[in-house]
Amino acid sequence: MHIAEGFLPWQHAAAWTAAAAPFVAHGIRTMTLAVRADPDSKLLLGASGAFCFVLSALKIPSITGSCSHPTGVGLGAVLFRPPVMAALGTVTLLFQALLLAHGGLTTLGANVFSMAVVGPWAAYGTYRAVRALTRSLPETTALGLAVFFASALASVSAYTVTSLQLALAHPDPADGFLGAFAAFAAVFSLTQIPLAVIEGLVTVVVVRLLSTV
Amino acid sequence: MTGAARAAAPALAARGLVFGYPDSPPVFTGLALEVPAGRTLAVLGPNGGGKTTLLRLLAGSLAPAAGEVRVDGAPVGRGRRALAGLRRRVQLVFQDPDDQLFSADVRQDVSFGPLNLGLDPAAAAERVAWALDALGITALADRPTHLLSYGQRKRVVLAGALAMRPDVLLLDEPTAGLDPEGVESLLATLEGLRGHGTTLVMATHDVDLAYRWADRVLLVDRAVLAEGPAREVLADTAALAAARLRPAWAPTAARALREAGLLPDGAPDPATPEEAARLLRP
Amino acid sequence: MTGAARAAAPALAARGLVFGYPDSPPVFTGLALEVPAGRTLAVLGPNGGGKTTLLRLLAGSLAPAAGEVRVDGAPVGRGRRALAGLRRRVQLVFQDPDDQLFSADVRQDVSFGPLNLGLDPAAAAERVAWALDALGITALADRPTHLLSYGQRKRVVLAGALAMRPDVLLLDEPTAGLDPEGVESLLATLEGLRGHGTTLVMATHDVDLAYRWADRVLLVDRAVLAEGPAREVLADTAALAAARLRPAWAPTAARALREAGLLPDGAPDPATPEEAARLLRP
Amino acid sequence: MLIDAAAYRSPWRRLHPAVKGMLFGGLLVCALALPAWPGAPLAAAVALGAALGPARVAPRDFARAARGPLLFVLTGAAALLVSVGGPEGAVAFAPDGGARAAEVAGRAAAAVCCQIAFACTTPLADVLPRLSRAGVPEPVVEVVALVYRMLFVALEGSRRIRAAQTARLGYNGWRAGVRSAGALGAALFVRSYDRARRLQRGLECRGYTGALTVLVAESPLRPAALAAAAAPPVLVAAAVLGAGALGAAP
Repeated sequence: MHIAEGFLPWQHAAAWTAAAAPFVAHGIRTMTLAVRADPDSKLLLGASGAFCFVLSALKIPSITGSCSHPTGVGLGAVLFRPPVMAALGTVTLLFQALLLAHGGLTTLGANVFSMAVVGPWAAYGTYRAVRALTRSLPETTALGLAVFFASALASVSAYTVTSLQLALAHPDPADGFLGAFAAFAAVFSLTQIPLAVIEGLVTVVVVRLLSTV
Repeated sequence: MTGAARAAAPALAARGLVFGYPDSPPVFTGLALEVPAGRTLAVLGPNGGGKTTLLRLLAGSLAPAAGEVRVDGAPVGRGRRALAGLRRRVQLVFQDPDDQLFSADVRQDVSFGPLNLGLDPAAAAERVAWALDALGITALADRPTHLLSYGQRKRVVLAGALAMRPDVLLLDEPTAGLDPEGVESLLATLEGLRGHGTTLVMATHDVDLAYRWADRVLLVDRAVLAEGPAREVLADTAALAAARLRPAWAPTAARALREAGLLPDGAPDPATPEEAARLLRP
Repeated sequence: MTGAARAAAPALAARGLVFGYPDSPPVFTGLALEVPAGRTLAVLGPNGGGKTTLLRLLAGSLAPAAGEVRVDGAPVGRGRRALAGLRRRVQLVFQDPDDQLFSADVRQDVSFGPLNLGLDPAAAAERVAWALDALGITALADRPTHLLSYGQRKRVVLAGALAMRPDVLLLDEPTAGLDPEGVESLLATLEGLRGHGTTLVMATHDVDLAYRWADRVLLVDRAVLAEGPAREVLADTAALAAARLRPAWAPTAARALREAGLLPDGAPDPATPEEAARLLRP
Repeated sequence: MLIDAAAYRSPWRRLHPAVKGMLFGGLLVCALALPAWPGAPLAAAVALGAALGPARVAPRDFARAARGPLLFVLTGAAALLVSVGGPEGAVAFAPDGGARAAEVAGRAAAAVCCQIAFACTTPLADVLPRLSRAGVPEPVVEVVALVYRMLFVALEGSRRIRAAQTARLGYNGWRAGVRSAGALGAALFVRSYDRARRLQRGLECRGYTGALTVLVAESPLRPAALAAAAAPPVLVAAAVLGAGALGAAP
């Protein structure tokens, strides 16, 4: 879920850009160092970025029968690690804004924060935690559970952050931030929670297939 | 549908097909065609002339802006159920095998369609075994798909389509990238399918191949330029030129030999260079 | 190197090439070949016979386990500088254009090679303009790569190689996926290059194309099966069969016509079906 | 890729990206920073007029590009209409919610128009090589440019795989859909890596040793053009602020 251009007051847009900046700068530094150390990794990073973009443009089935798009954040974080995802996710979001008008340019910082910073870290943390908790289970089950929760929670946490950003920007005049957050969360959770579950299932299929190759 | 009605109606037909991609001139503005059941049709034309588009329209993979596709005489709707029904009957094999292999091993990949048909695992396994056998690749069943050669991948993809037991098989440039040996073995497989009554449609720009293989030929360049028995249409140099194709060796040789009195009137045309050369020997 | 020495040594030669991919049987165990300067060579063979591997060895894109490649008589080393020197002289165009196009627009992409040669921007721009003109795609210069058709992308890749002004151009299946019109226009372009003295090598499995285009032919199936003038090698049915290829129409027709006394002994073989048919007319 | 295709077709493609950035970026600032009424509709009208007029973006393309973000704007603004857990009950219409929703929606819709007008006239191929001049590290610029080229190849591949899966009833039902989408994701990942390896091989033959240097067509940035592009936003700002001052005067 991308915040459209102009939906955040400029002060908020600037603040979220500042909040995302250190993570993106760190990601870009990681990427630059990797490319300097091995120039050939450029092509792999390019392919990975293209993969992230196309992944987020995939249509996945949804309960209502219509189709929706996954965030791809969970899979990306598991495959590429959060710091690289901060950079690749920013590139993906920039291209989505300029090629598809999904998300805006002034709101890029806010979208990066939810989908390229919080989402990947949530996915990565969940993945590590579930792996630690399921050490006694058979490998395929443990991996499946970890990947499912990582990608579903990444999707849920990204939308929660988005709701939070919207609530902070447009607090309810009667009961302030909390009321607005409840309103935004209610509107978007109806569509996002089932989607997160489906994205989790699809990601499990992807990782299962990749681990057999 | 009863057997009698089925024999009467063409296996596949289209009427008044209109189609265009966004941001480009229309590809077809009222295309019509008919493929009789159990026959082979070659769709010939230049790149960008709409061969692939036509196959995708016939397979329901693209929706025409106007016009309709009929299978066994019954129009195909655009609803989910109608399309699912169409896909049980008509299967399209794309040019690049890598676009159609997405499972880890050959058996899994071929079983994809049958399982989606709702078959139980035993029935699906039977279909897979049959399709692998029909293509002579039973030995590949447990091989990972990414370790196969190009020719092998083409056969696995064909097996995947066959496992759906379609009445009509549409093949987009099936010989592209195959070496002569691969082409021969593909043609032998298609001959076997035809023996089982499958209607076959092939898009190609190889005029000699079409001449050798097809009962009927459709020349397409953003419209149907000619349609008829292969030997007639492919001997028509003007029609070929209109479709930006070059005359093939086989029909040219046959006509020249006939004019020179070396090929009796009723005799079949020579299909290979050796056959033609034999006719020249005193 | 002086002009005289250059004329004497073959433009490209290989001796005792040994090569294998990991985890599979060796592809070549001592392959040798020579391409005279300014001539055209067709490398023919079945899929998996090593055509692409051979071109990549010649272009320095693969390192042989043993043996050496010589350009104008001088052996090519494996160091960075040696390879850079080789790439000024020998350019390889891959079959799939998407393997070599990386830039957003055509002009940018074609300028990549000249800039790698160390040319300054003005000289590079001149090379780009010349290469685009040689391929008749000046009008595409500002078009984005991703909006080009397959045939257009093939030309852009060729322009990218030409802009390096190579002495030797290696082409892997350059006609694959092109329609007859595209093939004709490619052959016309190659004819122009040949007129400028470029040595051309093409891998293909189209025997008729090789017959029409090449001065010399190399039949390869994990070893050199035959090598010599195109008209001789391609008329040798046994050698073709050994390379798992089928006799082509043109040489078969020529031989049959000659045997029937319809083609004078010194006369050139007919290259197209129309030319052969004309000879049959009384 | 509707927006991308429109950008290459627009006669404004030849203008320096900074000129278009000045015009539409300036209008975007107007939409966000000026009083929403009449700032937002005025900025939107000027952006739309420029895009559909001299830049000749097809109105149908513009509308299709704007559909998605405008849907988000409307849904998001709808949430401002209600108040949750207030004294009026669990869910109730917020007092003056209509005015707030209209203001937010108006600003955002105008901003979306400015963004799409820029995107529909400025191909990314013209912007990306200039990023290094804007201070982005060279390796990152090269990776971003590669992403741009490779995403079209990957997108085309994903379309074809999906069509092949659909032909074999891969999206017939929910379970099959999840399985097929997963298989598609995995196939795309494998292909992306394969693509990178093959491109590396192909570029090495063209003399690649680590730098993806290309010639970028020079289009000089004329100060006059930049000044002309700055005029509409300045005029919009002056008109809105001037009208505000007049309205405030007794």
